[in-house]
Amino acid sequence: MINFELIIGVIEIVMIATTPLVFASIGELVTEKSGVLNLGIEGIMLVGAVMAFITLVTTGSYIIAFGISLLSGVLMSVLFAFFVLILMSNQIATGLSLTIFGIGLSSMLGKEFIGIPIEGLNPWYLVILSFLIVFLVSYFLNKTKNGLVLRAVGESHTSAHALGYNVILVRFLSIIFGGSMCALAGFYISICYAPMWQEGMTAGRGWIALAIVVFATWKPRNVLIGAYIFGGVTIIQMNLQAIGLRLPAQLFSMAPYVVTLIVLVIISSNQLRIKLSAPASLTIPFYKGR
Amino acid sequence: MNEPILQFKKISKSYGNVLANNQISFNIKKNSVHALLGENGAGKSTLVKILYGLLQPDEGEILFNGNIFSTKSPKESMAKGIGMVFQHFSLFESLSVKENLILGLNEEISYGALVKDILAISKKYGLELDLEAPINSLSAGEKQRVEIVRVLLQEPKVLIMDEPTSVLTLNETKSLFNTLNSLINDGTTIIYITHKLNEVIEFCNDVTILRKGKEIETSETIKFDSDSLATKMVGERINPLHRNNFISSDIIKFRVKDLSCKYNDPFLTDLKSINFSVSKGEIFGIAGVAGNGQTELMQVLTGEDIRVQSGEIIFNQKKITFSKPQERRDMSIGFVPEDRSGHSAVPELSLAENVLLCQFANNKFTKNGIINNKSISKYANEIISKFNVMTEGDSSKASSLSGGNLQKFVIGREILSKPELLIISHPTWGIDAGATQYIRNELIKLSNQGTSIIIISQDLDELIQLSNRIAVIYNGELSNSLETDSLDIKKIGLLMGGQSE
Amino acid sequence: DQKKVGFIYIGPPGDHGWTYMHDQGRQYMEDTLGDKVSSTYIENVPENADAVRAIRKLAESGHDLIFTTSFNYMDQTMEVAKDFPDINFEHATGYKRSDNISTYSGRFYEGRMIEGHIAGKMSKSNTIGYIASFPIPEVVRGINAFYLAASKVNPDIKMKIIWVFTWYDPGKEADAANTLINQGADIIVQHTDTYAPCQAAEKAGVYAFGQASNQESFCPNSHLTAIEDVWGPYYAERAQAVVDGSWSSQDTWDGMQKGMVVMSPYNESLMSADLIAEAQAMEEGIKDGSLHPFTGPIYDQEGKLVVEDGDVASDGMLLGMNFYVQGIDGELP
Amino acid sequence: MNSFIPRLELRDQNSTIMNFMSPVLAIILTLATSAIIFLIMGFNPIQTLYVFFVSPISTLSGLSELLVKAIPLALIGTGLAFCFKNKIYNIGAEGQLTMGAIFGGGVAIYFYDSNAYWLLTMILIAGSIGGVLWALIPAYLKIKFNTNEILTSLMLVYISLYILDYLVVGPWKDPLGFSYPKSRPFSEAGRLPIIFNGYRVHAGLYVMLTLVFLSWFIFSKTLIGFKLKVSGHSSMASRFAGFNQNYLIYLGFGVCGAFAGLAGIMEVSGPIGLLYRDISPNYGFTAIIVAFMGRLHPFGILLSSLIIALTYLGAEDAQLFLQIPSAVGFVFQGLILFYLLGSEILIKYRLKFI
Ligand SMILES: Nc1ncnc2c1ncn2[C@@H]1O[C@H](COP(=O)(O)OP(=O)(O)OP(=O)(O)O)[C@@H](O)[C@H]1O
Ligand SMILES: Nc1ncnc2c1ncn2[C@@H]1O[C@H](COP(=O)(O)OP(=O)(O)OP(=O)(O)O)[C@@H](O)[C@H]1O
Ligand SMILES: [Mg+2]
Ligand SMILES: [Mg+2]
Repeated sequence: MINFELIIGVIEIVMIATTPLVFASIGELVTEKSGVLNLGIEGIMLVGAVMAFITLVTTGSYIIAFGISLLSGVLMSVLFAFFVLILMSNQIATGLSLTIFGIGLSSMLGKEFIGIPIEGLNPWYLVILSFLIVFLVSYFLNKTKNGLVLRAVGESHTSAHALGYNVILVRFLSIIFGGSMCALAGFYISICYAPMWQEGMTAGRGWIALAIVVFATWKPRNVLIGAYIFGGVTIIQMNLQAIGLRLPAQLFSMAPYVVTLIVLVIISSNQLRIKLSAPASLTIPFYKGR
Repeated sequence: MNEPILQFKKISKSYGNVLANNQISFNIKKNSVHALLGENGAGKSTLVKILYGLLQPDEGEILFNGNIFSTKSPKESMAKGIGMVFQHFSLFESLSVKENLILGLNEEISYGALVKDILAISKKYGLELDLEAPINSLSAGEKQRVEIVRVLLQEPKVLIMDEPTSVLTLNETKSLFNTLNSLINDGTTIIYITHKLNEVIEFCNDVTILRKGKEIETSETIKFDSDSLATKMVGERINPLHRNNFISSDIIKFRVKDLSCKYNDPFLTDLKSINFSVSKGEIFGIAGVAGNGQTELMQVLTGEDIRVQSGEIIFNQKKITFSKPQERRDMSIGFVPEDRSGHSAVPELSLAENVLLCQFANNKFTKNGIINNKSISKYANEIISKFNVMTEGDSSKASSLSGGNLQKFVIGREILSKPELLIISHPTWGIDAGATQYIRNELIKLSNQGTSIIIISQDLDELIQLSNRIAVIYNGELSNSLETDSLDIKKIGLLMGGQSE
Repeated sequence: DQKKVGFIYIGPPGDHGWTYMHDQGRQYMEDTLGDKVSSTYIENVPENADAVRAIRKLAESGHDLIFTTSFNYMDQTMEVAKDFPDINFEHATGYKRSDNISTYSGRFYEGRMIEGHIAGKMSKSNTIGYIASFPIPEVVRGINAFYLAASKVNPDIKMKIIWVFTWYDPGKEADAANTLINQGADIIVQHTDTYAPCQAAEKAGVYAFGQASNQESFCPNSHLTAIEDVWGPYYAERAQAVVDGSWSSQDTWDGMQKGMVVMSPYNESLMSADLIAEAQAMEEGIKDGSLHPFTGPIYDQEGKLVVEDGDVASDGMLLGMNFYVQGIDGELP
Repeated sequence: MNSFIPRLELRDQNSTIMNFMSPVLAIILTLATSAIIFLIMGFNPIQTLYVFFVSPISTLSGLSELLVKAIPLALIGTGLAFCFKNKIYNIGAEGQLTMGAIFGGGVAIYFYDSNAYWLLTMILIAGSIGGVLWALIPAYLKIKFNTNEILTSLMLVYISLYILDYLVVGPWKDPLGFSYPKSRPFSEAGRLPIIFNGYRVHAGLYVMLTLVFLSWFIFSKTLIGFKLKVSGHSSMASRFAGFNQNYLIYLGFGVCGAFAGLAGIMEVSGPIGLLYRDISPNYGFTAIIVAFMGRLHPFGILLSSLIIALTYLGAEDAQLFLQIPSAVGFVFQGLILFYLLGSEILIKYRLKFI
């Protein structure tokens, strides 16, 4: 029953299903590393998805769709950044509001584009890109000066400011990077994964990305592990169902969440480790005059 | 050597309606150590922050080597040769020493080159560092070393040091001075901010005295002695201090017996079989170099952290080893931990609300869990008036007070309740001479009324001035106590250095 | 005077699935009745206390006939209808009625029978992948009807069923389709709302059936046919009844005979002419009553006879169907 | 980047004027922006704004609907304040709500044929207990293992939804319900009574108002409220004062869980009357925004819950009367939230134009 081809097939499906999670969580990781928690992932993903779709339908160009989708992610994150960095509004509430706004905006924009058939883009380009980005982010954060500055800003914005680093700018850029990655996840979903536009089609993947970042203890390479566990559990349970194994369905559906919960407990019990990996100034606003 | 490297010309800066710097003008000579002396809030930090580019002046200009020097950011200043070591460390706790150093550099530098530079600096100035250690595993002195190396890597022409010794131990202070001396030999100019008069006299060439935002005088330090400097600084003479009239009695109020605590934490010092006792009306001093278990001891004594392995704490013949802070307060024990911002007081809350942090049995601040706002406000106002706290009123936020005034408030809060025992850590840490003297007088008054006091402090002068007996803590062990009257300073020094008899 | 007809939608009218078809029905009604009616709708109404508010809002703003188009609006419809005895309500797929509430639904399982027949004939791997949403009678009925027909023409047929526990998650639906295909399914059947599964089938080069509406444009090379929910004539009829003043509470469960369930055009480039003819013949049989998807003997998984030989399943049994018929692997969640 | 933006300067004391003025400003800005958007979309802005803001509450029934929607939001928002004031970011109120519905609903289903006068009380108590128990899980994990409560509480939301799903599909399925995933209807004695006949606003309003008022009292007048505030500002100070940190965390989560659980069971035993999958339109998440918009002050929360509720109602009216798609309602809601959150800055800071 278990044969090589089948396993390869499962792995392929897992990779295709997991890639949007990788994009969204690597973006969120960078944002969080700079000390900002963005709960608007879902909203940005949706806007990224719809803009990609609209552009593809109107121009027929994947490249332009890709660019416009990224741009829409940038714009959404600039909005978020303006509120949390300049107006210092609460990050949790602002992020949730951004999600609501994104849900509304994407359905408004996409109204006329539901049910238009398109030629999907081969997902493997982006699957590869997702690995590339994770390794680049990992390299950037751990091996470059700017990456160090980003981590320093997330660790202590006051110290970073005192050393002459532009905290707001660093956070601004990190939020934008996070936003673009979310938009990219959206692009992937509406152009590669399930080539179509449907309202709310990201179906909660943004929230899972949030869990993955913690699961990964804010380490880029662990994002891959976390994302693949999340993506994997769903696909594996589908495979078991299809084989005809009797499964308590709800139990299986909640399994990834329970797993994250357990992983969270395990990694957090090592206090030193969480201390050294969690950005110390996460969600704390920075005011220059202080 | 006499030409000025820096000239401040009528620098003014205000925060809202507070004039922090008022037309300040003076020169700093090249290759000198120039002291900035002044009470809390005199405007010292503001002035150097302007020089360092963190703040922009409202008026005036600065000349650097005769040219107009204007800077928009610390980065720019650093590039132009101004370096600064902050009063409060600006290090990144979870990052390694190496990463912290890289962050201090303007330009990209290869790791190899960096290590070479660091080694060169370490060797030259006696500043040794473990590059891979995370900052949160370092002592205060080591952290400051990182700060200094970080600035030195930029080869500054002018080095600003804002109250560098306030967190250092004696030894660390000594080695800092050695470092600074070799920097002077290499042609650096140092701006040195402090409250400590002896440091000014022993170490600085020139001094500028600031008072309430104004420059009072700039001249060579040889012209001053401690008394005259203090007079200039506060504008009035400080009364010499008399110790309390404690006469050794047998009424033991408080006793710590064989107290040991084990933490299994690399960042904490285990306490090893600590013994001491305090009589009624006595002031007992605990001296020692920072990081030898003072914080841990304080936490056990206050009940904030009661991970006691063995031994006991007895107050009025009752075991309180595992009592909670509130239970101890109910027995009339008061505490003042060393950190006033965020520990003994909440900066964001009003003074009246801060009163509520410490409820003693006789306070009646609450009834059935409901707060009596009148009584806390009354109590706050009483502290403000009795302890000369400079503030707009009991509804001001604690953060709006200067360090010294907040310390007066925090100590007044305990004293006013007339505790039978007061445990106080670093009562005058980082505050100006006037407030220091005031607080010390209040402590003596309190002990004269029969309160026993335990003072944990790194300031040996302070302990000698106040305590009846002194013991030294070293690596979690407490020495036998010594009568202050017949004190052998050398012996204390040896004990603090870990050399027991 | 013009009658106002209101609709409550569970999703957006553009979803090309369930809500889309109701909205098509609404437009058909408007087109057919012209000036006699006007219509409005509220979309994306969640199936909770909010639904009551939305339905009430329609009632209070002068609507004469209100269609609530999702099962879980049932109690909410009851609640509002009680307070507005002069307004007529129509609740889709439910079973609670009153003087001013009718219920209506389609016998979509009739279409599943035809799909099952086609699949049984066309599958080469003898493996069918079935993507199911939630284990409710409607879905279970479809699975059983499909399997009975498929196994009848192909006793070796195997069904692999994945319950995705969502009506609507294109990504997950595509994953399920790909998983089934990977496990050897060469025909994908779906009982979820988006056309992601049929797109996945198209990409993998296997066959698929559309859902709720004709989805051929999204997967021209794999779309065999689809079961279409056609509400228009029913909506027009009921609205006309209100105009005439002849509306009364009733229970409607119509199928192919009344045109409420319609098969999309069979894909001639994929299916043989014979097979298409067979399917069309089955449609005729269903319409004239000679063919019933649940004709005995039918056994459940334990081997218990649930429909006697020669009998057809009662509507009561169909409405509450909560078992797999014999031959289906796996257990109903 | 900062040069074209006015500079912000910290105020010494929070501005009391701005406390009132900033929401007003936010609303004016929202009105202005949305008027422009509507104009662009081709709608008459005045009429549209009227439909969004006035027409939904121009009738008694509209007002009643506003309250029905605001009850759970205000209740959960207030509960969340017990966590947020202590800087404990419980974002899992939705799960606590669900558990409340499950526990309370369980009692109601067990006594489905009872008409005992105590039934409703039992149901409400069971609901709050369910919420409390669910909320204590992240509290326990945080205290015991130092686990980030933002994530644990969020994970627990999904888990609770699947539990509810399991119950209504399985053991609690209505035996007379044709296998549909929903429970038996609660008995009359298990339903929250309606306050005015013909309107949906139910006795939960009294519960909510009482608890909001009580919370205000706790926050502003009692030692417990003070402890939460101190703890939120500085855990060191809280330890110095002898406040038990862990107790405060449990308390915050417990109260929030109780309030959310109560909101859940009141929703179920009030307007809904039985258990099934989608009992809440994300009240637990929306209440987070409500709590912050209300500046964690119970009365502020009450007010912001009404504003948010109004945006839902307005969005429906706009669909109905102007055929504006529901998405526009969401966009609009997002705008209001942004403006309200953004304008808060004027309380702590003053704008300085340079
Ligand atoms: N961020 C600020 N906002 C408003 N006023 C300030 C601020 N910082 C300083 N001030 C005011 O400026 C004056 C000078 O402050 P500064 O920090 O320069 O004093 P200092 O001499 O360094 O005091 P200390 O010895 O306590 O460090 C103070 O009286 C204070 O009122
Ligand atoms: N945000 C602020 N608003 C108003 N005044 C301030 C503010 N921050 C600081 N100050 C004032 O600045 C002065 C010095 O501030 P600083 O923070 O250097 O004091 P400190 O370091 O606590 O005092 P010390 O030097 O005794 O440790 C104080 O007098 C204080 O009143
Ligand atoms: Mg100072
Ligand atoms: Mg200073």
